Amino acid sequence: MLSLLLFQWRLEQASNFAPVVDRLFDFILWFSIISFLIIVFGMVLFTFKYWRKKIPENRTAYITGHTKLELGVAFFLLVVVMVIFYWGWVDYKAMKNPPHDAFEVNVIGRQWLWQFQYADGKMLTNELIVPKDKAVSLIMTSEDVLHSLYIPDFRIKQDVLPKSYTNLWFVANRAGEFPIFCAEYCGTAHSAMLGKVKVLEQDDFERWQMTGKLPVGKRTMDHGQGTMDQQPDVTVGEKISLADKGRGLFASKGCTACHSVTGAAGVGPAVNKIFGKEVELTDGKKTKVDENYIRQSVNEPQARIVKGYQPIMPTFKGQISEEEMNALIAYIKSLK
Amino acid sequence: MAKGHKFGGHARAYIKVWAALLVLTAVTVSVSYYDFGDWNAFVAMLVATVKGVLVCLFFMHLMYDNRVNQVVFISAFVFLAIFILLTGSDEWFRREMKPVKVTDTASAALGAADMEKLMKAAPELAAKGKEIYGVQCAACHGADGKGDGPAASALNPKPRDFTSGVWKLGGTPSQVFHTITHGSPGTSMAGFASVSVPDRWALVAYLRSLSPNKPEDTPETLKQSGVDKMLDQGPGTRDQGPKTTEAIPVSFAMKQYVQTDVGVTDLTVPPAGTDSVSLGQKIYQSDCMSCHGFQGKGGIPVSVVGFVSEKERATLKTKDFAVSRQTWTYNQAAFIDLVSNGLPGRNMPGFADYSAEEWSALYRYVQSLRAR
Amino acid sequence: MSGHAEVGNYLTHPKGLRSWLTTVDHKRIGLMYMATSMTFFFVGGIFALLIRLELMTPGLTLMSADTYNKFFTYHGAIMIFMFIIPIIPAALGNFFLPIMIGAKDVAFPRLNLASYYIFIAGAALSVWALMAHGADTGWTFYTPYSIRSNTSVVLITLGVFVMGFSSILTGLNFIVTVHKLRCPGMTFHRMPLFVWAIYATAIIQVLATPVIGITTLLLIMERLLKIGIFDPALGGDAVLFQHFFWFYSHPAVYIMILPGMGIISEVIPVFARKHIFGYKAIAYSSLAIAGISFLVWGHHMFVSGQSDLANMLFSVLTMFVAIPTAIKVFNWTATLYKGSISLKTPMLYALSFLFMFTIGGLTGLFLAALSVDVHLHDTYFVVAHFHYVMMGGTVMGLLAGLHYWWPKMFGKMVHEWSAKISWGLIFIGFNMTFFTQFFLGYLGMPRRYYDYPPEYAGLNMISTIGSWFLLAGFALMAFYFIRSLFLPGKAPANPWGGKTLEWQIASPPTEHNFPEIPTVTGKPYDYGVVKL
Amino acid sequence: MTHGETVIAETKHKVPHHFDSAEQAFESSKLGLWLFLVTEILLFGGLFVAYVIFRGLYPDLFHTASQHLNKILGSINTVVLICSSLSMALAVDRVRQNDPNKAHQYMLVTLFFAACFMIIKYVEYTHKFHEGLLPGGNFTNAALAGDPKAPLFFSLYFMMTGLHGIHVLVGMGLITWVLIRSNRGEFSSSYYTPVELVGLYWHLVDLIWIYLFPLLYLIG
Repeated sequence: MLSLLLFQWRLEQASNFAPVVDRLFDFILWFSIISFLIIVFGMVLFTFKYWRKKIPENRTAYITGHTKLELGVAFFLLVVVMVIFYWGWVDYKAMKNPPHDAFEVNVIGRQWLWQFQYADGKMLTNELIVPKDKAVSLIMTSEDVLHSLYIPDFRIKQDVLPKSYTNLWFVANRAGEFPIFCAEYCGTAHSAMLGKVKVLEQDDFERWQMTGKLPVGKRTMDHGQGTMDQQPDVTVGEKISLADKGRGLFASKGCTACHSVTGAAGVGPAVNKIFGKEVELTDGKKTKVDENYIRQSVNEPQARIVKGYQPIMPTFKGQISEEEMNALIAYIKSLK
Repeated sequence: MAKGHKFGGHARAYIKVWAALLVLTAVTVSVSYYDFGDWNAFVAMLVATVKGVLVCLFFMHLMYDNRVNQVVFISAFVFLAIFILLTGSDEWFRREMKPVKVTDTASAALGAADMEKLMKAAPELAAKGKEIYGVQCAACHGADGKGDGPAASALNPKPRDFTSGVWKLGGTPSQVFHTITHGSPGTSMAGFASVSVPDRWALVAYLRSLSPNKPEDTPETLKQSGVDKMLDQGPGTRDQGPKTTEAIPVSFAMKQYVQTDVGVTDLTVPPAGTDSVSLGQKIYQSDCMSCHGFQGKGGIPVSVVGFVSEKERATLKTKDFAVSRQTWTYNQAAFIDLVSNGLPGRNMPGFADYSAEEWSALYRYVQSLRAR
Repeated sequence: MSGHAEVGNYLTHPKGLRSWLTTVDHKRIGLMYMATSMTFFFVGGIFALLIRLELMTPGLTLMSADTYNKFFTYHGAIMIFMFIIPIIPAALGNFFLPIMIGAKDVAFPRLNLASYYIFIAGAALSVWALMAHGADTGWTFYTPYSIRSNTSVVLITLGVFVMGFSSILTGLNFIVTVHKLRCPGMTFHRMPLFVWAIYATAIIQVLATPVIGITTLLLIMERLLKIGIFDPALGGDAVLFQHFFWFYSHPAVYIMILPGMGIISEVIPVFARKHIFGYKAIAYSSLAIAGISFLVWGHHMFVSGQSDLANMLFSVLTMFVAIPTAIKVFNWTATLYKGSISLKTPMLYALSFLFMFTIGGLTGLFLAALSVDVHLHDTYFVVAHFHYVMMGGTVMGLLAGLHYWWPKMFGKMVHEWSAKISWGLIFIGFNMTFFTQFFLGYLGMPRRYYDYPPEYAGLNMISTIGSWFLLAGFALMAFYFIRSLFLPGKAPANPWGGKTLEWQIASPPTEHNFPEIPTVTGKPYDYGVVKL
Repeated sequence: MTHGETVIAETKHKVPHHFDSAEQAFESSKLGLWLFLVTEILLFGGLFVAYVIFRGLYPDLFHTASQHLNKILGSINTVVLICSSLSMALAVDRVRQNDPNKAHQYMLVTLFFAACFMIIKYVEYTHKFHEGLLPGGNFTNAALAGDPKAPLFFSLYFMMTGLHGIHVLVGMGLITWVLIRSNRGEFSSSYYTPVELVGLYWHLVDLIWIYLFPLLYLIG
């Protein structure tokens, strides 16, 4: 409504909290605009009306203050800020108490990727699949340093602390794909720690839960201004090539956070122009980069570490299915 | 000096203050030897503050100083108090979250190839088995497997003596595996499905190492104990233990069912057990009574492996529920947490596989025991 | 003005570099602080420009992620610990506080020089850290990352620890000077408002800075001896570090803004030729802000896992700090009423302070309301908020003060038109750079992001272009300030017609400020004709 | 009154030019030191806050861990510091009464007590190092190994008593400096500011120990 005039872009209101937060945001916005105009209009008016050229120096009024006016202004402001506080506090409490029947998901933040663990043992990387119009409660912890799960379209954010659990809950009221950011500085690839929330209809969600297949054909409605990253959504059509599918997986599974595809130095070794070559390991032995080296490095990363890199790669055992593994290998092979 | 200091020549006052300080120190040290609960901290702080005030007023002449110095010094403590109280308002009032209980993914990914490898009793498997045995089984079967565990005295029939070579339900690896998984009906041997599949195979290897009589598996013993199904299923098959049904949403199952068999009208869910206290009693007697005694009075010596120091090992007995003051006595979630995880150090095995309704029945029964 | 001609002013007498390096004259120490701090301002500014260049386009534009992380840490650390905290209290405060209350020098002159050299030592340590492995933890050094990071965090925290002492000693010096060295007749209610502001800042400096001392000490011990108080892996609590850090750092934010407000309360009455509107209200709201600033630090940690009780308490208390600030802004605007306003450069900066600080203050309301802060915390909305308050507030106040007191400090007038042009460049550049960041923040772009999704590209481009205007404005200002020192001609003792004590002595003043100790009778801003 | 310096009777000390009178200089120095004491309290305050928070969170851990501290040595140390505080107060008193010889003796007694305090602390520390009760990461004590939070208590213990120990050492340095200047006859009843200030600092060090001792050693 009114605030739309001000912003030509409007962040999508994709959760139950979004309209609530936006209402308070607009209230403070209008209060700020009005008080800003009063101060600036007053200043500009006085400056022109009492310009040195119009009013000589010695003809100014002797006013030292007006306590009643000041107290009035102070009291009015006190009332307004108390209203803002109470309104914010009430909405905040709603954000902090998840309903008991919420669909619970474990979230593990780790240096530079998000892992979502479902009750039935499924583990997704950088991808949170949730049902529409159902309360979802995220129980979050971190493996190493502070992170913060931030979904702008849902207006929710919560820091993720090592060795303790914090909670976020929401009801996604719109199907589609929404970006997840890390909002607490966590090191080199803090800005690459991106994820996606995929909100599915109730039946699609249950089918995914049982079969692990995402809805085919129906183009998941993408978030406001175009999809997060430009590659094709890997789970949509089956017809794209294995290497392309691998490229989508390489990004969505969070590999890009540490392994660069352009040869630039990263936390992990670069993966371009490497297939079939000999690499030296930390214990000095040499090994050829072939299918089972890649497969082993994905499932048991600590087994053969390339010289000069730390053994900090998390295991993806149980998260990468056979066909996804072949897609990744095809992609790495294609990186000549 | 200009103002002719009032407090010049106060040697005698200093000695008196000094004496007072010594007395107060003696008081506070002696008080600390007695346990008044929270009062101890309060008394210690009160005495320390009195001593501090004495030092400030007399030794540091704050008494005769001008107003500004006094305000300055006191403001330091005011801001320190603000710091403590507001930080405390956060640290001491945080809510505790518990993560979702996820079914054991490790076994889910176990392939048939691994099952083959586990069945052949390897030496290091037996060593791992011994360690698990100490935690899960020593309570009844005794530290050396002779069936003379501390809890054995209260059991009838007596727990199996592995060194005797007698296997009631068969001694082949698959049969022992089946007995561990589903327990021995008619006796107090509960099923240990919550132990992961590799751990159970390690136990099998260790138990057979104790027993002189080691029969080998035959195809029909495999089939009879259901282990054969585990062999031929492909990689990533689910854990062979009891199937976790609640993962399938009821609404989905209903829709599938209606779509395939049109014409079914309604599906009534059978009522859970009769009144809950007797259900609680049944669970208590089957799983807990052997160590915690009939009335929950405890006092049964529990032989312990590992963590506890020498002198504690002999005297460790199960506690009397009525006396215990721990958090589980007033918080059911803590009770469920404690019982499902068990106390490895104190040789209490974990019992995880109860439905929510059985948990509350057991909890109410244990509370009724405490009330007697 | 019977200036002691033969004695010469403090700049020329006594002669020689040694006399400058071992001076105990508060005016010279003020100048040395200003020179050091302003150079750090330009160094920090360069890092800011590099950051903005990197963010011009998504993806790798100029530097790698590690270098970017180091640059925004340097920008933050240098600007805060080496520029914005010391510049007004230590540079302008040192110079003018004693003169404004009629004292010959600060209470402990040698301690004043010692605090300058401690500041230099701390700054040297931090620069050494930047030369060594640098630091990529952000200026907040949040654990456990600051414990895990393999950059030289110990060195830079040691630098901050040492600079903290310089800040404490300056604050201590000023409190004793204000209490004990006021000239006869200068009662507390006849002191200029700049002195009130510096006095309130000194109270915060003395009470808050020791806590950053113990925090940095514990962080160093955390890295060296692994004491584990703040390290969750060893049983400590990372949020406790945030409590320790912000208990100092929020009052530190008021150490930065209060002196700026003090200068504005000096400049507006003089150029509007009107008595300040509500002297007592402004004076006591400075003290009120100093007091409340110790109660509100938790609003930096609304989403860091703090308990709901603490969030509620901190949100209420943060709202209270808005009241005295709003009173001040209201009173400054009211001072202009029925005045005779001359738009010289100091006044231009004072009015732009009013303009930008109001935006900064009001956007603070968004961040104090709990539910809205959940969305806006750690996004570019916060970056825009604190730049509007710090750069739109303190730096505008500093520039107003510099232009206002330059004739008194150096006896040279600044070229008026080039000053106005540079004001225009800075005003446009600042708003262009930071007003767009409010939108970025609302749309959800997080802070400290080396790379961002493509839909934020347009706004970041505008912001970077704005930063070039700022570069032009400040370059021009540096040029005309330095050039003014070498121009012939001598500034009059009271070019702006000020009524406070520093305008009653020669400019530049003699080494002992006053030929004889003045006795004050009237109020500091007695402008205006009663009958009007 | 031109801004010359008034020379204080019987001492070589000149009142600095920017002060009007010796009295104003003395009062300024005292206010300056009180402010410094405020910063000291807030410096230690940070550690007290950490202590109170962790004790609130893990009360029983603090109880079991504090059994490993030696209450006797702690009590002796408290008595030693109180006596040193007394002797320092008497020293200041003597200087104010123009009786430098007795003042020197009292200062030496204070130094002696301070040295005793440091020696007892050294004994306590070596005993702790021997038992493996080291702070944080390098905690190797067997008895408390079970509890992951145990090193926290000893991290706090070593930080608090260590920082306090450093302040005692600095205090001993200051007292020696004042002793030397007093030997050279620089102080008299009309100018004794440094002695007064060092006295105040020393009493603060004692005040901090008065709070440290019960919090660390006497946990009920």
